[in-house]
Amino acid sequence: MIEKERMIHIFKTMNKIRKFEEKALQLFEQNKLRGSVHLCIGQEAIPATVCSLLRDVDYITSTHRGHGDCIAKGAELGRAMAELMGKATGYCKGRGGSMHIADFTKGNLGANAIVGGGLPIAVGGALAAKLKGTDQVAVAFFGDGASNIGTFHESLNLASVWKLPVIFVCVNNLYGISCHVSESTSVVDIGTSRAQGYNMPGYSIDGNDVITINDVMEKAIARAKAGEGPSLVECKTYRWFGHWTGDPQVYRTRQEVEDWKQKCPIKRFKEYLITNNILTNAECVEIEEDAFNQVEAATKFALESPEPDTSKVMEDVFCEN
Amino acid sequence: MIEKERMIHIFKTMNKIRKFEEKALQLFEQNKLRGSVHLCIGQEAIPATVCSLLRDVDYITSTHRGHGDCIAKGAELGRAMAELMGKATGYCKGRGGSMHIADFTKGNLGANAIVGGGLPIAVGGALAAKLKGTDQVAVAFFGDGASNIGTFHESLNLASVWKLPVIFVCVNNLYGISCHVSESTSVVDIGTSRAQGYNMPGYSIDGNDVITINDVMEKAIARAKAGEGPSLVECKTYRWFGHWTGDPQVYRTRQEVEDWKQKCPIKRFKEYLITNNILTNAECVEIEEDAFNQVEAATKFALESPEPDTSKVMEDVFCEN
Amino acid sequence: MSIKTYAQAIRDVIAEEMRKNDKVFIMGEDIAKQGGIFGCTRGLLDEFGSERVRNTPISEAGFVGAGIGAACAGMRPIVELMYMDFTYVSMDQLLNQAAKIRYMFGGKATVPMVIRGQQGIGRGNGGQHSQCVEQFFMHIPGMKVAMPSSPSDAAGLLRTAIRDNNPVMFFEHKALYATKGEVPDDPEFAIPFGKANVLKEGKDVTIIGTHLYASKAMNVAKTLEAEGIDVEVIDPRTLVPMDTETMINSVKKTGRAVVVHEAHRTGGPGAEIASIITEGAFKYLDAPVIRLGAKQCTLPFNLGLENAVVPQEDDIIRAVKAVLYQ
Amino acid sequence: MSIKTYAQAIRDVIAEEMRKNDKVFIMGEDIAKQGGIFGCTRGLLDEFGSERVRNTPISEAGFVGAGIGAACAGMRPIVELMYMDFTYVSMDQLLNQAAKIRYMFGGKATVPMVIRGQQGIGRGNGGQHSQCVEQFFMHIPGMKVAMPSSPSDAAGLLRTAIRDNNPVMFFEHKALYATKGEVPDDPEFAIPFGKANVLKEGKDVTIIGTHLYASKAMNVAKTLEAEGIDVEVIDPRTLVPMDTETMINSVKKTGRAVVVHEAHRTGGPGAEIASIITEGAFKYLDAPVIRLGAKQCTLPFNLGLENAVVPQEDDIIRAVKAVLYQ
Ligand SMILES: Cc1ncc(C[n+]2csc(CCOP(=O)(O)OP(=O)(O)O)c2C)c(N)n1
Ligand SMILES: Cc1ncc(C[n+]2csc(CCOP(=O)(O)OP(=O)(O)O)c2C)c(N)n1
Ligand SMILES: [Mg+2]
Ligand SMILES: [Mg+2]
Repeated sequence: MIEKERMIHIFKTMNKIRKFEEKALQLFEQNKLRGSVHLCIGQEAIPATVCSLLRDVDYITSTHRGHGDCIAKGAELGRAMAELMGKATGYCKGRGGSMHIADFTKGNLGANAIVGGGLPIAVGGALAAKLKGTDQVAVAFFGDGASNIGTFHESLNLASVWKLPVIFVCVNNLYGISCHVSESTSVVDIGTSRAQGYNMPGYSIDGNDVITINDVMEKAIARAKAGEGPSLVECKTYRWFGHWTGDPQVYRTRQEVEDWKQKCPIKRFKEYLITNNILTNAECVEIEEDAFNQVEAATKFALESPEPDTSKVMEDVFCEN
Repeated sequence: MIEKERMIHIFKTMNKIRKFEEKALQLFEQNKLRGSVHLCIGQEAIPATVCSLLRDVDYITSTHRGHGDCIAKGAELGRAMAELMGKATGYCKGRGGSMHIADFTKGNLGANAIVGGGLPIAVGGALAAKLKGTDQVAVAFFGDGASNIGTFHESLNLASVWKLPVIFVCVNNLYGISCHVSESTSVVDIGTSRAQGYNMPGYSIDGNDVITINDVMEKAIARAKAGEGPSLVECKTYRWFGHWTGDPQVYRTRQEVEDWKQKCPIKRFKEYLITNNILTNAECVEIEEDAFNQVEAATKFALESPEPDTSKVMEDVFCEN
Repeated sequence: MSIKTYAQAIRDVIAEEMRKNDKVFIMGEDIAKQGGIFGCTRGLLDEFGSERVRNTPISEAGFVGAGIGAACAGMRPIVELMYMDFTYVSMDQLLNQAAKIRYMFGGKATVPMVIRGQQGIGRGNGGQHSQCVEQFFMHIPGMKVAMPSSPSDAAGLLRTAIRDNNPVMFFEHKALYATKGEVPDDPEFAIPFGKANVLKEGKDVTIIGTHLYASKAMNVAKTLEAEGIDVEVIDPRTLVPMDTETMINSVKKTGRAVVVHEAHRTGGPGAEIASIITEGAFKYLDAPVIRLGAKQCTLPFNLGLENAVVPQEDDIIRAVKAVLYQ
Repeated sequence: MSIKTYAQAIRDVIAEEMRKNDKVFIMGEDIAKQGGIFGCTRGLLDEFGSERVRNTPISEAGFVGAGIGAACAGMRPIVELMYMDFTYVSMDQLLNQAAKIRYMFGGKATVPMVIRGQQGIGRGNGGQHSQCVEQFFMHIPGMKVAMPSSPSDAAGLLRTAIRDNNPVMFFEHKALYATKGEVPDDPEFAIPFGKANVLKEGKDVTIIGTHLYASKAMNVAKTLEAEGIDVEVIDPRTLVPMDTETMINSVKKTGRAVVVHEAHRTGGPGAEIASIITEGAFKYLDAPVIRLGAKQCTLPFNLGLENAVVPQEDDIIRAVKAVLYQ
């Protein structure tokens, strides 16, 4: 069950992510961003809902498509946008870019440009929690494509035999770049089918529905905190834009994209909030506008931020002890 | 169903493996072998039965515990023993040793000292068969411990989405070195449980019973040849000796070992053969003696073989085109 | 001769070799309908179909291994790694399997396989998508290593790679894909491995540059010509086998050398090349060989930082002057 | 001082550090009841229990990654790789994750983790279980690299490694485990990283030897003493950071150097060290530095072949004479 407060928080987060991504796309098209920018528009319900259940002490690991995860886990929009621009004020001082935002103070152990690279690290976060005897949990976000790489298997098995407090959240947006999940993945329901190989609960759910995600995640987190071990939660969703900005998208039809846009998770949750008298339409619009304004301010901060000092490029390779 | 001929062949193979392994142990204890020697005594039913269903054109990949697999796939005992001794006449000219016997002419794509290393290679053999349009099949042998490494997952998924003619044979002997399968592996029945993550048939069967192994393998091979894709076959068995010669075996009781010795696959199959009037006791004894003699001859050959010529140590790194 | 980009040159050779030899096939991520994210397999799916142009799941160890197995079983796979950084997730299959099979199994097996893909900086891909990793394959024996620096070299070396019966690591560079150049139309055009390309003869100093740095070395040579410095420029083309003779003889003539690459400087290919030159031409050397390579930090995302980490033409000029006037 | 084997020295330091700091824990294959297949964790399970002494499934990428995550989350994991050859199955977690996290994420994160395990020849383990792989971690920045050559160094360097806030690759050598030597009893005994060990002073020639080759260099020095050749022997102890100063100064004095290691010669640590010496002491060098390392073939199983592939003491002696009399 989601308390009203948290519902509103989730809705705010979804809007922040959406506006952030829209801005990132615009900046990329204006040549103000370089590199690979992977947008998660259409998938916002997942990070927003999952992270609404986490505290700063809980861990996440994220992916190349990680803006939503890091915003949901509490990143400041300005420093995140600055990182996308490679500015000195960015989370990584401009060294990481879009694919590498981390903020350990908020429990974000980092986005990862290596598909599957983050799963074992999340397992390690959960292992630390177990060793320290805390009630921290860890969440590994990853894609449908990532469910086929070795670290997926090793991480789920390890977490299961060690009964670690980690939840594996598979964001199944039907594609890994151009490759449809049916071409790459031997099962239709990654969550329910693959969990059986690891003796853990598995779920394959609608990833555009905040309520469903929340219900399942509450169970998974309770299980983790009770010391019963990990869960695998597959959230089915869709990315509206190309794999990255500039993707010709030869692998799918416009119609398919349009159909999924009808299932917009934000619109859907907004309707839910209004129908259930949690927010009025006006309040929703205000939240949307506020999100837009926050992103505008963040962008201004980022644009005005200095470039990193090249003379410091060799700093931080090692830390002094 | 096993034809009489093949039954006898399987029994002969099991005995050859047993005698070969007993000899290898003895030679190791006499310091005539060095390196890591991993015996498969107690597990003979699996390679003998599986390979009795394969032709020379069919492929296998094997493991560090690979003597049984290579003998069952048609290796000459003399050249195999010579390789264990590092002799010039060995399968690898003494460069490979116990863990690296291969014979492409017999479809043996090689033993592998890297746990899980052989699975993708077997998948590749099956891929070649598919591309060439032949009815060849490939078998990957691997252990329970290996079922937890990334290449297991990647190989099964790949073979499944590509519907490749490969059978994954998991030799579950309850331990990976000192680590009991329950400590390393999140499921009890690797075959039936893990197959569900790959949309392929999975079996967890008695690996000490020739008849059961044969029945399941016949199905799996038929499926492979019909273009329907891979299967996962877990054969439960036990290794009687330590992980390697010299293993103190602190991780298990004598009683456990004794109990499993009662389930000796050779004794069991011998009883079956006699009960079903396929062979007389005298004929069985003759086969056992013949196996012994073959191994003795092989050992003599190996002992009398020359050491490799050190001046040729740089040959064969690359082939001339 | 046709004018082609580096990417087109690669594409065309793959297509030609696939036409000629039905044992050749290609697999990798997004190489089918998408034609590869850098376009190196564009159109191949239509011509050759989905059996011979195979999209793989994201499982590099699995499909590199499948390439090895297929090669052992008589095929000639070309395996595309989208970024050569992904060698790290498939390193065991590359260095413990592909590289060792022939030798370790006694010299009978052949593994005719090409692993190709791009590496390097230039697109703001950050630390995990910008590395140059050829050194690993120089150091551990068993694979050949090709480093084409132009469209023509890409074509000629790739044809040799596909026809080679050994596993070949074929390194493309992301910043070269769009460069154009003349490529011979001869469908048998092949450049032998182990023969360096002397891009320019000169008598004062030798610059050895790989990949991107072959053309940068040429630029530097042109700049220095104006100052009266006569530079010899050598592109080794393949690092395994390596044409040590051409490099040593060049330095015997010039007495001075600069080696430059994009891989990290410490323990990089330059250390090997500098050592070979020093061993082979010690008495002729008027100054120690200078090595240039990326600084010992992870490659950063920001463009300015990226440029600060890898050698620039100015750095090469400074190095040349240092070996000349010290 | 106590007499200990190299393996005992390692075991004792792990135990002592685990006693002192409850953030330190250890995981790896067969390290619990079995005590590690080389005995380096014997008894730890009994003393520290199965939470802090964890047997892992066979999934190196998974548990190396779990070490990284635990380190990011405030623990100080020691991860045992049974054979350092298994870095190949965990290379991405090592080089793309552990090595890059601190720098790439902007310098705030720390990854205090030790990856330890043994490498090298000597037990007939064949090509996939005998490799020396330190070069990879020298070349790609972000991890420190320790190479203890004696029980005392094992103890002193391991304590430094465990207390270091950076990821450390700690290379043991299988052929050293049984060697005995004096180890200080001081529970704070630690050897700083980046300071080479001058094992013997000499004026005629410098031998730089790592791991097994530190003691082999000492043997050679003794042999040559009888012939009136005064050898200086240096063990770099750590390759990252590397004490270039001590090596360069030594060669400025002797004018001649031989570098020897077990890793493959081509592109090996010796290429880097030889280059550093040549750059730093060029004018003092009377002969080019000679590098010795394993030949460029997979390490063979047969003992005679194994010995033919890696440098023998005779090879070192020949190299010394070559640098002296050429
Ligand atoms: C090990 C590895 N292989 C390949 C890639 C290239 N790559 C980047 S994203 C991607 C697709 C990932 O698909 P999925 O996991 O479904 O995530 P999505 O992009 O759909 O969010 C690929 C193949 C990579 N980054 N890492
Ligand atoms: C990648 C890798 N990790 C660890 C090892 C060390 N090792 C060799 S055999 C073995 C146990 C294998 O267990 P299993 O797969 O069950 O095979 P079994 O020995 O029981 O036949 C281990 C851990 C290895 N060779 N390769
Ligand atoms: Mg996806
Ligand atoms: Mg086992």
